[in-house]
Amino acid sequence: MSTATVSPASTWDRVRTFTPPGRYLPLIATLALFIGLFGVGGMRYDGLSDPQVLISLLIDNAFLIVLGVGMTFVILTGGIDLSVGSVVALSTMIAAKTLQMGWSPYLSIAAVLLTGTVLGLLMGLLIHYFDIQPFIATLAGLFLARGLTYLISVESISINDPTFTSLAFKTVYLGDYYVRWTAIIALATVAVAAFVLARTRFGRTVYAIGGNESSAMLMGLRVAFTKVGVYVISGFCAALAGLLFALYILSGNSLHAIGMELDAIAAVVIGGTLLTGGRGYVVGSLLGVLVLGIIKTLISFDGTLSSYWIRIITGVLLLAFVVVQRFATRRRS
Amino acid sequence: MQTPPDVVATPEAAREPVIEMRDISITFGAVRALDGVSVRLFPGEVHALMGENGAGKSTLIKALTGVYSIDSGVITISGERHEFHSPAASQEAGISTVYQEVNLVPNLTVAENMLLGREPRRLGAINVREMNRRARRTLLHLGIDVDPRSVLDEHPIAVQQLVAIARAVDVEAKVLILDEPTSSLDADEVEKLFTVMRRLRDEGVAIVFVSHFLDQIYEIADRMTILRNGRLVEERLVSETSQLELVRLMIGRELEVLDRLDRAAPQTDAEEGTPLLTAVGLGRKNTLEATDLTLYEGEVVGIAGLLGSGRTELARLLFGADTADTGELTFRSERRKLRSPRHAIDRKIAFSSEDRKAEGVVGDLTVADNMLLALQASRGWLRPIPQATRTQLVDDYIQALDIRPADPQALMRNLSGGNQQKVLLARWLITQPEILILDEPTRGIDIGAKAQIQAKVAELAAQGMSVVFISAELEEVLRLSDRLVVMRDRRKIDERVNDDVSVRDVLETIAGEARAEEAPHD
Amino acid sequence: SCGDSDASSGTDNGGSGDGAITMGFAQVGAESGWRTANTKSIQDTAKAEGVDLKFTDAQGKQENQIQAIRSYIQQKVDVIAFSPVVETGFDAVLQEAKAANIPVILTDRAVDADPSLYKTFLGSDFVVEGEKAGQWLVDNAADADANGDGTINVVQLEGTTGAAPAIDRAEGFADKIAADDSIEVTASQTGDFTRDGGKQVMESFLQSDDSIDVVFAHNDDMGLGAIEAIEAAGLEPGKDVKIITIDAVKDGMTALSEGKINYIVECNPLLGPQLMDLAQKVLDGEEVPARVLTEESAFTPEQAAEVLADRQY
Amino acid sequence: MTETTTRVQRVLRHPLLWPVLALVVLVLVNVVARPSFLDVRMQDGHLYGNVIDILRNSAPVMLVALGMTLVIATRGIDLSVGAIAAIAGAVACTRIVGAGDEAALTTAVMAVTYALVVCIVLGAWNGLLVSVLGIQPIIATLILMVAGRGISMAVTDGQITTVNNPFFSDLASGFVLTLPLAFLIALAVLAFTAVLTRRTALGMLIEAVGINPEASRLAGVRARTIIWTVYAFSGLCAGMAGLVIAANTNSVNANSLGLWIELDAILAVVIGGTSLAGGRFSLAGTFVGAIFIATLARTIPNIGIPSEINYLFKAIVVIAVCLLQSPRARAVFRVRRTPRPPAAGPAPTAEPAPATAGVRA
Ligand SMILES: Nc1ncnc2c1ncn2[C@@H]1O[C@H](COP(=O)(O)OP(=O)(O)OP(=O)(O)O)[C@@H](O)[C@H]1O
Ligand SMILES: Nc1ncnc2c1ncn2[C@@H]1O[C@H](COP(=O)(O)OP(=O)(O)OP(=O)(O)O)[C@@H](O)[C@H]1O
Ligand SMILES: [Mg+2]
Ligand SMILES: [Mg+2]
Repeated sequence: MSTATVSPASTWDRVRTFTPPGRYLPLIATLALFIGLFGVGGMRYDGLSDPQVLISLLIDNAFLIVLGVGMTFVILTGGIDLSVGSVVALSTMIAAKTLQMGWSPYLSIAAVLLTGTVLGLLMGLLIHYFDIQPFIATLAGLFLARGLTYLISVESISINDPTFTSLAFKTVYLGDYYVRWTAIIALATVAVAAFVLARTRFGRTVYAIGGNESSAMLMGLRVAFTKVGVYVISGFCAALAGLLFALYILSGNSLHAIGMELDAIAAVVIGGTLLTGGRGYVVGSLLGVLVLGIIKTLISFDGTLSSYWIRIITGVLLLAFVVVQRFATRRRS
Repeated sequence: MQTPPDVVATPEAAREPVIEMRDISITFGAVRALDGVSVRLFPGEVHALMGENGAGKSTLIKALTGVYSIDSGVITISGERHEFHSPAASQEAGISTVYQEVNLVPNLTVAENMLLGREPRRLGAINVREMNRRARRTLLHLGIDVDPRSVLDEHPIAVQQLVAIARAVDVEAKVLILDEPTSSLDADEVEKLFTVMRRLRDEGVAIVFVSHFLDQIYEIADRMTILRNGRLVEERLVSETSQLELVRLMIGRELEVLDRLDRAAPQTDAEEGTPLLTAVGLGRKNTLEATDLTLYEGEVVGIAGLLGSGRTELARLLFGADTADTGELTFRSERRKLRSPRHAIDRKIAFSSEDRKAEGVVGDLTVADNMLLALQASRGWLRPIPQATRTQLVDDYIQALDIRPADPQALMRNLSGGNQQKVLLARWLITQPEILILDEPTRGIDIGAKAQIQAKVAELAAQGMSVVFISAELEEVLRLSDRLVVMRDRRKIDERVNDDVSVRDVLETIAGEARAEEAPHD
Repeated sequence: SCGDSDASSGTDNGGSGDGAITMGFAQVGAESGWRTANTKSIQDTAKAEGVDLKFTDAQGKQENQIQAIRSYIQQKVDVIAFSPVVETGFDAVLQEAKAANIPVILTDRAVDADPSLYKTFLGSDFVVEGEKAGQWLVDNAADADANGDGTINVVQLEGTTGAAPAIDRAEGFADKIAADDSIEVTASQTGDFTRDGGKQVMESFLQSDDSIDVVFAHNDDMGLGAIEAIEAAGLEPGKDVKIITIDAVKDGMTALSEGKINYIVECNPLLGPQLMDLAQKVLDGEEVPARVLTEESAFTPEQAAEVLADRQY
Repeated sequence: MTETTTRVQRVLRHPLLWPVLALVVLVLVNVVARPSFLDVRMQDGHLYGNVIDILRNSAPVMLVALGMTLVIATRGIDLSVGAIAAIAGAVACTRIVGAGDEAALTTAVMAVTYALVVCIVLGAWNGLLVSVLGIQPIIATLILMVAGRGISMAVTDGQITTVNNPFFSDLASGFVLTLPLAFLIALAVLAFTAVLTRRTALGMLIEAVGINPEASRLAGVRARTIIWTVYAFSGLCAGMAGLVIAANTNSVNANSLGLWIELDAILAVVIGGTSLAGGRFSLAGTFVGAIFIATLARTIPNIGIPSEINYLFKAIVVIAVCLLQSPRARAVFRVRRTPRPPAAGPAPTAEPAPATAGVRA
């Protein structure tokens, strides 16, 4: 044990012996499995191997990606946020209602983002300062946001605002393929979140709290700020996702996004994040969303399954994925 | 007994203390953890907090740093009245603390753990390269050979403790508080720590030091405050207090066990006895090279070695906590693989882990449940231990090991570190094992209790139990063991009967081995 | 009364030509017996007529439905049909379908989009269903006052809050009973379209109010739940408390024929034949009306007894 | 310190105090809104009234919550209970419909037994994924939550299956000793669970596994078996709940039976004072929690809250109850000048043991 540090190895040696650090393994496994799933699907169903299908996956799941980002922050601290689905519905409703009332679209967007953020803040405060379990505080948030949505309007309201519609249809062409702005916003959110988590004190504190909250506190980290902060971020992301969703369906409806929080949580966990906190990456959550998306796509390309087989097959694919992923990552020690 | 600090006339009384705590009281429910305690800290001085397990040392420290809020009393810092409301606040005010249990986050790297909250940044982003470099420098400075990029929980508890120390000494602090930093370090590491402490003291830092090793106190501390049962006993200068007097002050009575200590454990000629367990070529990839070991009835086998030499891993393999890749285990005459601790327990093996926080304590259960956990587990859930037996066993061991508070219904997590350790020891003694593997059983245990435990071990061996004893404190190992196994670099390098082997001998064996393989790889 | 149709049905289509039609159908979900009957009708008819049906169950989520429609566009099916989960928000994907020259037929529920984006809408009118129920009550007001106190106290078991059928049926019902001052809705609460929900809500209504004359349930299932609650309270459904429901599924019709329900407005799920027919017409370039109503009636106990034997669902 | 003050203190510190208080307040609200709320009368040889309805309707949530309590105590969660309940209903109803004599007692008994066995198997499947394969509980049970609905729909072919069996029907609507049978069943399961966990060492071992899995493993606790059993038990409880719900309407709707009951059950568990972080659990608390949920459900139509405000009302109640229960919140609201309570220091440390286990295993 008394030997000094190892002499610096040559670059070649480093490349030759490079093995990805263990903590990236779940991520790599997930990616490989996703590609595998896509490949198998591409062989089975024509049209599925079209790269546009992949891009559509991003477009169709833009809101879920953003939700997943917010959820990742929360789960990394060892918490959970059940309210996001309802906040999405509330956001679509606020956007639709305010636009109907003739607000400027930008004001409307601001109102949506503000509402989501404030809701997140309230839940964060409940959780940290009143010591209410995240599951319950955010369950109350779920009821509250859904309740507010009903309060605004029971009936659905469509969005006809030109700014919104043009934003919704705005596409960027990459050769033969096109991508919507919403997808680009979602990817940008992932990038920003990845940076925040990896390279800022706030981000590292998020991991520290997930690792051991009382240690983080004893280490003098800003636990209160960070813990409340992740719920604020999640609330903001939910509102942003709500906007993307509003752009996607151009309407506000109180029945939107029921159970969407489960999709978001599932995506995060499939992406390799531990529900107990402290381990995981937003990129994993992005992959998780894509995995859920590709399962759906596979099923609608198949198109011969009855309602109940669709559910069963979804479960089976999920199972296969999780089990293989588990074995792939367990091999390391 | 209750001497107010002012009465203690010291030449330095004129000097201004950096921190003064006056009449501090804290109550937890019915437990009065601190009762009007006063302490002064002077710059450029190492101040030892002394007291038995549960005396209130850790609580006092937490009261100072804002973890607990005080019920009454006054804290002044540099002459101003002040009370911290969070550890963050105390840290900002220049108080750097290493708490008793390792309080780091297991999922981040060593470097991150050292620099969390004060990472070097460039353009607002954490500069990872610089962070690793800084961490490496500090570690090197302390003589700790650890890759700063490795994840913390890959390291044994001792390394984690060193990292926690490194984190604390890395800042420019007015006050450095170390709550039992040395409890699982070996002599080498302790020496390195002391070097750093001395340097900081000379730079004018006030250092609070808690340790149950009196030798260490006498080596490094200048002044000490002695607590008993949450009350202040006295403030003393170390140079003016003899060890015996100190012990009397701490315990409140003469300690007769101490004498017994020096009468070394009865040496038995155990090789004659029945082999209880024979390990041949026991090993595990990356953690332990193939090792042979035989345990006989009624002997204590001490395992000596430096930090990271593979002692813990050997113990874990013997217990089935980890599964061995190679080798064979024979119990009496039955050849068996150990696939889980459960198998080992069924063969009457017990193992007390060195990492009590992560691998021992079940914090939210009561002391009684913690004590009876292993016995209950081996009986199976369908056969609960009868109430009368429960009470009997628990009361017996609370008394035998002097566990405080002597309340079987107290929650385990509210016990002081040393008392938790005693409960864990009781957990295994209650199962009446044939082979008892103790990894750092005296970690954080006060001097009186340590003597008790050592006496207990000797007594058990005399009754026919086979004990494997691992401790960072070589003296302790030598004092107790009948046979000595020396380990280095994850393998056994020597095994000998302990006939007056000295610490020097062991260190020389280890060093000699090092010289022997100077040239080759690694 | 309804079905004011006749907007011209736009241009022709790419068509398949090779005989077999490929149809993509995005169903809402499988949330009720009505819906499963609807799905089954469409799947069976498609099979019988040799239509290659691509079926997706959106599990009640609009985003799933949109994704399914989008995948049909990518698969270049001949015609797309779907029962929208909600009325709004399909503009974008309908535009994509239009750009890809794939005709769209709506079933069961309407959408609130530019009518040029789809060929036709096949389905019932929920408001009319509510009106029929309300009208019957007005017509039979004299009988309905079970306890003879001069006022007719109606309790309403609503469908899922925010769902189009719930909103429309309540609206139609309210419109009609406004004509009679003695009829009053004294309590209204959602039973989520389920029997269990209907039963629990009805139990509570019965505990708190012993002057209930009529139950109006937005579907048969809640009505069936209400029957159980009424029986448990020691009353006789259909006599002590009159019951009006909507849907006319088999269990409901059975109860109706036994006199436990007094009136059921039909909402026909068997859209398969009509849908396939419309699809064929659309692909052949024929004109189709913009609004095709399903053939529906309403039943009294006597009528129910007659038709019960050959109800398919 | 007189005898009485200590007793008052003991009551004040009793963990059940706050849930019970919340329940009392909720009942009071109902009574104020409708004074006849608590009236109970005899009818057809059994008791009849809001209170009796509440007891009966609390049975499914209570059953599910009992299983959930043990799962949560091991640091797990079971999202699949709703789907399992649906499967139980589907299996039992199709069995009854398919039987030779639809109305016979043996038919009902066979169908119920068969359904419950299926549920135990499904629960054990969850346990397998969690304990042997080491998949995170939320995802492991999500799989069955998704697929289970499909399975139950496959069993009933998507149709609402109506049954005519008086014995089966009695599961929900029957009365024994003037009390609803469903409630008595739930009570029996509660008693059984309480005896099973508190009269044996099982409860303590479950708690140990939930608090510190690695320490428990090293102490020789068979964590795997325990986790497995607990999920199987949760499956069984969910199955019973499903049967009661199906019997309540004499029919099964695979799609809506037990939908979101997992949330209600978890809420009941938490209101009862069991922490989702695992460890110590309170069955009595879960009992009170389930009654609370059922009372809340009855409150909405009873005081005539419009449908569109249901959620808002629920949100307010949930927040109020949780604030009432949180010692921290009570301390904040109490008008006293005492500084933070000492417990405000390090929260009960949920140790990083799983991480350690991950590396070492
Ligand atoms: N959070 C708490 N709740 C209840 N009692 C507590 C709590 N923390 C500490 N105590 C009690 O306070 C007393 C003092 O404990 P403390 O940890 O300060 O002892 P210590 O002197 O550090 O002992 P050791 O040498 O064993 O570490 C003990 O009796 C302990 O049981
Ligand atoms: N879980 C693990 N994963 C990887 N390496 C490990 C693990 N546990 C221990 N090691 C390594 O195995 C070697 C032996 O460690 P072990 O804990 O057995 O040492 P020890 O002699 O008990 O020292 P200590 O004084 O730290 O207890 C060390 O180099 C350590 O880094
Ligand atoms: Mg201490
Ligand atoms: Mg060790």
